[in-house]
Amino acid sequence: MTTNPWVWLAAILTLCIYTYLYKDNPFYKFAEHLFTGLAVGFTIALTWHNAVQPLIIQGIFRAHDWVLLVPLGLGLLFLARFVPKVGYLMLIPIAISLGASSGIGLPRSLEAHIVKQMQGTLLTPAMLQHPFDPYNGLVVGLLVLAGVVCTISYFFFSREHTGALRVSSRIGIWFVMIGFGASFGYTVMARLSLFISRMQFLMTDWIHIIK
Amino acid sequence: MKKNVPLAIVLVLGVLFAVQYFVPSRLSQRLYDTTLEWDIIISIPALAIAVDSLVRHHVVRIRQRRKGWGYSWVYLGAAAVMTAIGFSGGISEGGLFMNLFTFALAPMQSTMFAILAFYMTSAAYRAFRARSPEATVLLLSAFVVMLGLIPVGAALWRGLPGLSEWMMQVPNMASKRGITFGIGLGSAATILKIILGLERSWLGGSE
Amino acid sequence: MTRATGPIALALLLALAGPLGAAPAPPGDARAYDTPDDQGGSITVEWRLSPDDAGTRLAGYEVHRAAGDTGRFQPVGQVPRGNTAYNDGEAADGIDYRYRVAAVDADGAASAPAEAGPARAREQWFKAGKANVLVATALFVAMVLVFLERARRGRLFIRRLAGLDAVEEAVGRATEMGRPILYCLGIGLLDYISTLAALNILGQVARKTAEYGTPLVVPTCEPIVHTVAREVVKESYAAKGRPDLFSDDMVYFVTSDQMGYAAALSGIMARERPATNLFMGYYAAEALVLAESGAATGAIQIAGTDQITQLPFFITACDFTLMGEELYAASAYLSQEPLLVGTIKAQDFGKVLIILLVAVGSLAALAFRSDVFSGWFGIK
Amino acid sequence: MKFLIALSKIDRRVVYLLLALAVVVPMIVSFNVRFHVDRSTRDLFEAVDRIPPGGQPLMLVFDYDPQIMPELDPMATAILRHCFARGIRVVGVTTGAQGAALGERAMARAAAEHGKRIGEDYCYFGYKLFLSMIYFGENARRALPVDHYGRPFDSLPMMRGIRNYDDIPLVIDLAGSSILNSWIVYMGARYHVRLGAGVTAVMAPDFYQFLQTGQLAGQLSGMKGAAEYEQLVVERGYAPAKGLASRAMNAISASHLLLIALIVMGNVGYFAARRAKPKNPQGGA
Repeated sequence: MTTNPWVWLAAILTLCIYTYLYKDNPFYKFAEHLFTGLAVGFTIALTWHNAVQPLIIQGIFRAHDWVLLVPLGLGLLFLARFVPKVGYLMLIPIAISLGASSGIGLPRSLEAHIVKQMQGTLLTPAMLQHPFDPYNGLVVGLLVLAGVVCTISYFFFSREHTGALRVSSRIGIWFVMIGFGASFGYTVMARLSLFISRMQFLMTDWIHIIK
Repeated sequence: MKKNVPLAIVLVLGVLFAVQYFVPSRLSQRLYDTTLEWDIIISIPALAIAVDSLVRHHVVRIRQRRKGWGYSWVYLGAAAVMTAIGFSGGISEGGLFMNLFTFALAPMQSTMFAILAFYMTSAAYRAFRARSPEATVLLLSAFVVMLGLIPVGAALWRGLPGLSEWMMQVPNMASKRGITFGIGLGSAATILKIILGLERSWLGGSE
Repeated sequence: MTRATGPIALALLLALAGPLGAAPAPPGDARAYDTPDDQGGSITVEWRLSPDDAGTRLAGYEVHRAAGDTGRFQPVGQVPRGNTAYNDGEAADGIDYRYRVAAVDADGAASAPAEAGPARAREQWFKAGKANVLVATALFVAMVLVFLERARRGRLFIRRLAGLDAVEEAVGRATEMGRPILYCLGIGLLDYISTLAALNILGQVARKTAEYGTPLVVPTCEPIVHTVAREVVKESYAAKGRPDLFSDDMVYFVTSDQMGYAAALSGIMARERPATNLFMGYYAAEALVLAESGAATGAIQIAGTDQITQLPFFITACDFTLMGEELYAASAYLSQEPLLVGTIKAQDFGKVLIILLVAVGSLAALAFRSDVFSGWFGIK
Repeated sequence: MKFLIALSKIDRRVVYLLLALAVVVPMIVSFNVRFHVDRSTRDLFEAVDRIPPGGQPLMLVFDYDPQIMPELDPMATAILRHCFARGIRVVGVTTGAQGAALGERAMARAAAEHGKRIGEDYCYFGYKLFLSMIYFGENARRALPVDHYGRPFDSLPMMRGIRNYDDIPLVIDLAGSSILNSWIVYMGARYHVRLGAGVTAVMAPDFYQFLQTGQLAGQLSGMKGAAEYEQLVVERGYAPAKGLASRAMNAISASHLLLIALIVMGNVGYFAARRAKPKNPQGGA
């Protein structure tokens, strides 16, 4: 067993978290509150060192970049929340942030989610050369196209799912389920690797069972 | 009235930045860069509201001696100690702050992450039942992919690893794309509603 | 014998001539032009590879620049072999520059230069490469506006979403059991669309809990989202005439650490035993931690997210899942604002348009054997 | 019938216990399961094995961070054991700041096992910018002026005569991100570097195309790839026993099989319960 107290701390906390799998208990409660508390402290300290120090203290007070007082002032309006009568003022910084990100997001969302995806779905003349290629052939291209169209039809809200829409949305949800099942199965390995590495930590760094 | 000013701000900034995307000029680029920097500064004070909320929540628990109030001390103590060390001792590698991160915070983060291995097992065991055609498709597809990823699968049938990969690349991609189209249209519509002032959840009330 | 020695000797001579000092072959077809879609200050120079590029002898290409007709050529930059372009980011706008590109070998010997220019850097006011996105955006905005106008005039039909009944049922169940409802907004920022949709649904759920007096717990993970969520719940209770039932303790900030938040919620679910868990918004890997901890307590669980990677886990571990667009639609539907239904109609119209365009584009591409269509959708 | 129905109602804690056993037991008790070795793994092994001992070094790039270390660290160890046992020299480097400590640990551990000396049998340059590694193609000495411990390039005996990538018979990038793409584009295409790769299982499909085109000499995919490589190292007599990757892979196989068995059992129980139902309609829901 190791004599490094830090490794002991890490090992004990790891075990405390795992006890939750049996049931909620004082060890877990302790670890959970320690965890969230440390995380909050970590966020505050990092915000101080990575944002307040360089941007506000360095920028405004050392480099005299007075323009930065504007966003600082706007940000301070958040504190209006503590003054009942002017509490609504905190909507102003929220509006600035939200307005800018909405404008930034509109064309980008259409580009990433629509235009680029359309390009990926289109059949291309190159597919004719190897029609039966399992990844780039025409048959697969048609299959993907059908899958995409049926999946879209599942999300069609303007009509009840009856008639042709019933059939296509049904096929669509089958595609969705194949996709979800495959993703689930594929992720198992990654999560297991994480658990194995925790076990490796316990068994090598802490109690030295395996080398 | 109190809500008209924020609504106007959203409208103006929303239109401005949607247009900015198509304008590569110097002024436009500067506007974009400045906004990103300002946004960081603007959001800093919001942390104070969050801290106020968590302190209040736990102080109330301790005052009223609610069940498990002792743990509120653990929470507040850990937050206070970590903050104090971060402010006074610095955050450089090898210091107390980083040691607390590396040997207390990080192991708990990765343990929580790794607990997912258990949850995937219990969720799969409980939910992967052939109750309906859809559920059967879901379970079969997960089954094939899992089998294809381990050596036993390849031993059973040599084509299995290839099939499981094909399922990830072809049908999985097709369904994701279909969902993505919907997300693209839906999010663009929502953004437009925000800019036009029709979507007001962020104002606190729907009025 | 003798006839064969001639060509061999010649070949040997040619092979030796290269390494032994002769300058490398020059690059070909150099041209210089204003870098498109930028803020000015940059000229792009292009050329064809020197014939010597394929070997290992060449080091790279050196680019020289001269201002105006009479300026002297100065080196501006170099790129390793295999490259056919150089971006001169030091060009001043509005000045004519001429360029020379030479291949340089490992010993520093340079080829004869290929000349290009004159070219002039300019600031652009429109990104030509994004014309397709502009068309898509304009089209979409127009569609939404048209359908909003139609919604204003009369009722438009939208089918009932299965998920909505599930939400209402779940609220009712918690009320019957006298146990709290846990509402989780995810780990996203306020400007994520899924977070906004989640806040919208939270407002409706809070109205119901205010009406029935059901306890509501909203632990939050992001400071600004926390601030707004608190106002949303407070106003919902006020709107239902029950401000007395609202307490500051309903909406509280836990931590912005992803897994810390998951750990805390696992604890809350085990201790407060909510009858109903609602997970709406943006989620990453913690999705399954939340959903499985909740499932262990026997709660009814409804999830909604636009994160496709997490949908498989919500689908397996929750009783009902709003997938992607359904989350947005649910939030619009629940708010019962007739105008919002108009945008859903516009989205549906967009879907039909997408299907048509893809079909027509694919057919045309196959019929004319041309990449023009996919090319137009493609963005560099 | 009751037994079958019980199969669908196993307590979640029993499920958790079974999973914990399926992972921990194969890690402590080493089962010698023979894996089917993928061609991409074999190709990489052969590419390393062809490097003449005691001559030009192999370059191993530790482009990974602690989060994906569980999959990539065993690959590094297996490759290093192979090289050191065969007498192939190794140059270690990383283009990610977080990889520096991980690479150092992996190299020092493997070197200590085989009694290899730094500077003569292996070198470690630690964290270098990706740009420096491009520049290595022009001038190795100036791209890597000092090693991780501050020793100048020229004072390292094994680096003498290394001018650029022409003197490196094989570069293996162990990567968890798209940085491998950059290696293929820059080093592969521009300097004609012979490139091999080790990637996480999730990323592996993205790189199969490069194997087909020959831009990658071979590739290890996830824990499975590492375990296969270990097996080849043992089969060729370079090491007496398999290492961590094989144990981890056994654990992964065992837990996948457990999951598959649980799903089957759940369904058997579910159908048994459905059959039993019509016979006693009074029985609960």
